[in-house]
Amino acid sequence: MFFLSNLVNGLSLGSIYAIIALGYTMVYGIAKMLNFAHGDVIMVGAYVSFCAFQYWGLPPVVSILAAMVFCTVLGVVIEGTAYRPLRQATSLAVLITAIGMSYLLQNLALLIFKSDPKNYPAQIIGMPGISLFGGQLKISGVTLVTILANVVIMVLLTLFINRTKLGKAMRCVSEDRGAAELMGISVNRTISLTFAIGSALAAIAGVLLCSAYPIFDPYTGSMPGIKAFTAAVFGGIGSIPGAMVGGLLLGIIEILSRAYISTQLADAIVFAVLIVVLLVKPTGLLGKQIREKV
Amino acid sequence: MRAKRKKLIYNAVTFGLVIAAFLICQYMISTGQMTRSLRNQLIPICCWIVMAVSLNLVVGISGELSLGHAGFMSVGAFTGIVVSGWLLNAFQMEDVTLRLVLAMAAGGLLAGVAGVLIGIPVLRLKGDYLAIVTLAFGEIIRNVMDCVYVSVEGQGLYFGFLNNKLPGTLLLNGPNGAVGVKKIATFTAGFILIIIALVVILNLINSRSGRAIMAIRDARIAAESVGINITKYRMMAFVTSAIMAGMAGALYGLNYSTLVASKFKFDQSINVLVFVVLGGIGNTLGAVIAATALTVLPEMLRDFGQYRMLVYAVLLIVIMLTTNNPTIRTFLDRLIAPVKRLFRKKNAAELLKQTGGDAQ
Amino acid sequence: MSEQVKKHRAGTKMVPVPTNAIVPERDVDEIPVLETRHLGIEFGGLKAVDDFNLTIGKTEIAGLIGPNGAGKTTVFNLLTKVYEPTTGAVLINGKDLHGMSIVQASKLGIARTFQNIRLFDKMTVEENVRIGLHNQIKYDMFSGILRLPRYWKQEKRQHEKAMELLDIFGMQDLADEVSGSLPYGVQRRLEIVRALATDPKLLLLDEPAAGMNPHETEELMENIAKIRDRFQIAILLIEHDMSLVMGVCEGICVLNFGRVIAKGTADEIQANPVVIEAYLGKKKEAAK
Amino acid sequence: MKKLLAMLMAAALLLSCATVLADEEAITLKIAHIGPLTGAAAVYGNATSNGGKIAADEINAAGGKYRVEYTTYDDTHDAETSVNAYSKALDDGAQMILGTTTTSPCIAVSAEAYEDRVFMLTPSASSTAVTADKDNMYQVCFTDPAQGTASAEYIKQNGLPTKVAVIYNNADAYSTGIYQTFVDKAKELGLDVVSETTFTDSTKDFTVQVNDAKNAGAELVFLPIYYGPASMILQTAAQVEYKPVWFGVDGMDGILTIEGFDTSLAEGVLLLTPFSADAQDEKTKNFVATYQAQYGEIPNQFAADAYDGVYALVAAAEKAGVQNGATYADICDAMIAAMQEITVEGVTGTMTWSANGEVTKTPTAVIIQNGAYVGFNK
Repeated sequence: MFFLSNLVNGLSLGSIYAIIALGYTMVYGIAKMLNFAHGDVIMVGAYVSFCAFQYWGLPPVVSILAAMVFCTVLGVVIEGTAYRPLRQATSLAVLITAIGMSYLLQNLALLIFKSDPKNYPAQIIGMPGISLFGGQLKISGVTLVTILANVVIMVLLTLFINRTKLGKAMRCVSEDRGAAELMGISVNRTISLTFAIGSALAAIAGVLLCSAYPIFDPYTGSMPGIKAFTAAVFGGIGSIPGAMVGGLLLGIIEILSRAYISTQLADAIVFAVLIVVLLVKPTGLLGKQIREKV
Repeated sequence: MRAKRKKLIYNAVTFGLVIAAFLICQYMISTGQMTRSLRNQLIPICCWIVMAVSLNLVVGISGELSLGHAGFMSVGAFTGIVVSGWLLNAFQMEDVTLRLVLAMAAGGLLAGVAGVLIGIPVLRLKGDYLAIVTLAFGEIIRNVMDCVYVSVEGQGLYFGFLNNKLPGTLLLNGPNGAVGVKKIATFTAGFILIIIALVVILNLINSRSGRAIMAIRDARIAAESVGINITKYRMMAFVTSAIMAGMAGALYGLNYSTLVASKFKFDQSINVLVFVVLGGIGNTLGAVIAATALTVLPEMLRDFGQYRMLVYAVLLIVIMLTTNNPTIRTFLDRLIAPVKRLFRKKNAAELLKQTGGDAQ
Repeated sequence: MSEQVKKHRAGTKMVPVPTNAIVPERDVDEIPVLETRHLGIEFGGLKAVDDFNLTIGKTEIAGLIGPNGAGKTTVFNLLTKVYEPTTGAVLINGKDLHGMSIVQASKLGIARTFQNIRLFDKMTVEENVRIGLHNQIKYDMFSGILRLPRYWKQEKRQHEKAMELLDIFGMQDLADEVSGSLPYGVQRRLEIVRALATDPKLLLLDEPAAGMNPHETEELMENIAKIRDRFQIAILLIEHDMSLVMGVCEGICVLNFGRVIAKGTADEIQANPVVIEAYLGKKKEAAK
Repeated sequence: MKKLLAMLMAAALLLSCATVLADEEAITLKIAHIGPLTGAAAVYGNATSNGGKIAADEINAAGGKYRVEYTTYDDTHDAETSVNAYSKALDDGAQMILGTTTTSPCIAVSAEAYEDRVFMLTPSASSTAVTADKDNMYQVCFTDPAQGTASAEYIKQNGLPTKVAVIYNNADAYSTGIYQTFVDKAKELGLDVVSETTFTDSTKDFTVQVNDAKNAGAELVFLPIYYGPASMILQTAAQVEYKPVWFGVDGMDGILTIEGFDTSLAEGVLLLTPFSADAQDEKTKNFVATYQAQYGEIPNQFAADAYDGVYALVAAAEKAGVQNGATYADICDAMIAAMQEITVEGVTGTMTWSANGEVTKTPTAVIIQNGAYVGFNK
């Protein structure tokens, strides 16, 4: 039962990682850049929904929507102002700009919301938990919502990418930007769309993350961001199912190694597993093996 | 001979600037003109310069993105601290210079060993996958260092993992890091380390091994097809870089009376990467200047008070945009062009050829 | 067609050797520089190259032709160990390349150029050649960093050797240019020089005349013959420019859909109905 | 609101007195505060910065013999930056340092200050390594070992449950410092430590730690950690319906002021702290009111320690007879001597200092009842 409860916790944490990782992986797949500010968009999402609920008294669903709208706009604005001018530049230049953006978001949040941690209201996701095996295994409402949300997002996103025109455009740009442009697909608009979706997902991730682990401050997003990035690579960066699998596995490994091996070394173990996986499968679990053309 | 002369001038300018800066600093210190604030930053600046120069070897010269460079610095720093503490406690070695040299050598050595151990798996990967694995290694090193305890008693060194019940004086105290470190780092040592790093990098670039490393960067398959052992030369760059980072780390660690592993988080690796990218990837002199400027910058921004780090972030973004956006860059080049032309006038024919070449 | 090349073609007589292959008469006594036996590779069930047998004499200039997608470059990749063959063997000077790396193959004396040029673009022409000399004129990393006497001595040797090689194509003046900024044709020639610097026994040229004007092609033909004569090595080239292939190659092998459809001298190939049907007929008209 | 108005009036009155006294040539003390205003530890640095500022304002308004010129320097909780901040402070003419807020930077800075002969008083860096071998370094807060020992003794002496679990942050010097002495002392006193689990700064999920304590049957959980993670542990425990006695240290103070935190979860939490914002004495009430008026938050123990720190510095300066224009090196030795003689009545209790830099004050045990601290009597 102890194992099962840890497994559920791992699934929950993993689902959050997976949702964040989706944002990373989509942006990487399409814009070919590592958007290190993604983790901080999560933090912004948490703060916006917190303010909407706590200060402006909006209902939970509206608060979450407000966070999603705000983050979507934020994502598009960040992309347009900071990343778009660097479309032709080296990927390292974009990486550094993304890091600058991450610092910027953190420090803006620090100035606006101050440094004290805040407690995320449990009422935003006010689902009652369930109790299994005669009360031996308790699953909280947040955990259920998180796992469910992950599945729904996954399905919707897959449908969107495969079935809609916009989704196909995204795949085109991801495959070959130049060719897509020649086919009349607006690369800029497609990349903006990707950032919009990724940031909206980050807002959801922010709500879920802070509902599950309620204390948050301006630096809350950065570590889950890194872990989710790891998860994206773990699953094969650029692959949507990969992000899902990577996120879930990472969450489970983290919780289980904390429970059974060592609480001190859990982070080291997570990263060590990543390394082993990459050595066996150099492009991640579900990543495409690309043969270099000679 | 043009390219060769250019290189020679570049190297001369690099060394000249570093030596001139050192002499000016020494002069200012001796006359008391230097503020304490700047004086206390000199050694860390030296360390960060060496970090930037050494990371440049991996990122710029070898063309691999490494996000775990601070990990090697951490290995070097803690090794340096332990060796220095051990020499002092166990052998009463009072000679500060000798202790510093030995500590730095040991720091470099162990960081090099770590470089080999990490390089073996890491260098099998490419591109962003290599980047994430170096990041992972950096985090693992930090996490593990939080669990290491080292003490000295008599002539013996005692090591503990997640176990602080060690005899004698603790040199490393797990998450509390190293405490009671005797500060022995000197600016001169930092300067010499920079010179060593520059000699190694600049001489390496203009040698058979360096050319092999760059060949792999530019065209991997072609390099292999002329018989260059890819693994050997990638490893050479990676380990050389790790050794220098370790030496810089030892110097850094011995400049403060305390050091914690969390200093060498992922952020710090990124910070060094920022130096490299801002200095122009592959440009050693650029890395030196960028490391200096960006280390001093947050201190210069103190007048902004609580907006300090915000301003820093904005500056970072603006600098990246201005130096990398083609439109802005062309605009800036156009601004600078008349000035350049003044210097170039004597060789008008060459200029013509140059513009012709660019138009292709 | 220039005089020199015509002369060189006229002097060739192709004769059979015991393995049922033909090599120039002058190479019959020697171990063939290259021998492939039933060479084949599959990519995900598709046989890109199948049962490829070829023998090249010690100083032969051979051509590998075929329509686009026939598997010519794949053959080169198999010969240089970029790909590990699924079936068959490659022998260089009688030595089996099985299990060897690209580097080991290179050390055995096989060098190549690339269809899409792969120079070290940020480096100068001379440096490119020096990199080709990597395994010819050696010194270790420490001599390099510490600038020991050995460094100066070997650097000087490298410089002299590089200049000597560049001279073949009259490229000495370009030694200090950055290779990436050179015109296309010059880059192709530089790739050949770089390959030659590795002191190969067999030189593989992948479409050396692509992007060259007729005058440059003419020059190239002369140079290919010159290289063979001077270094006494074998050359295998892939080329779509039939004037070059027919002009300079002694033996020609035609590939279609990964299989050899014809082998022989230029005249034989030109007369071969299978080749004409599959390839040459169309190609000739297109060329005109 | 009335209270605020009254205070403002009082302040205005004092200010007018001050202008009169100013003619007698007040002596200005330049105090530099160093702490993390940005970065992950910003919450502590901002608290100490604000607390100190209030004390400085009060002293200036009161118009005694001394005025305080109080400047804050950001160190981002990093030793290198902290030494830089320290250097800048001395360049700016600081005479003494209030800081640094966090332990590791404080050790680095105090080593510099020891060489330069600068008097330092840290509000909150609680490791013994901070003061070790340095005569110029004093603390306002308890040392970690003192807290660990005191906690174990308190548990033993007051008949609290003896089956104890400890959850601590093993990447944090403060937390491990208290943990180590607590566990040693607990063994010595015969307390049964049945579960020891750790987390790091990046830990989000505490179910493993809480479950471990629960499954080991611990009846008391000792939390030598800050209130942020502590509140997460409490929420996790509520989810798994685990209700032990929670026992915290001074870092726990602040748990009631987290915005959005359901304080009912903290019901019954015991903590050993020298300061509680709900104390009813006049000093604390004033301090808390001013702090709330200026910063919109209830001060925590960090702010209180810094507040007392400024008063202690001024008292020591007075005792040492610091004059205008004195440099840091001139006054250091006199300050050291004075520090051991003064007694400061502050919001964190009545404090005296010993030569090794440690403070002596009595921690009081408080229990959280109905969302407020109440003195705990066994």
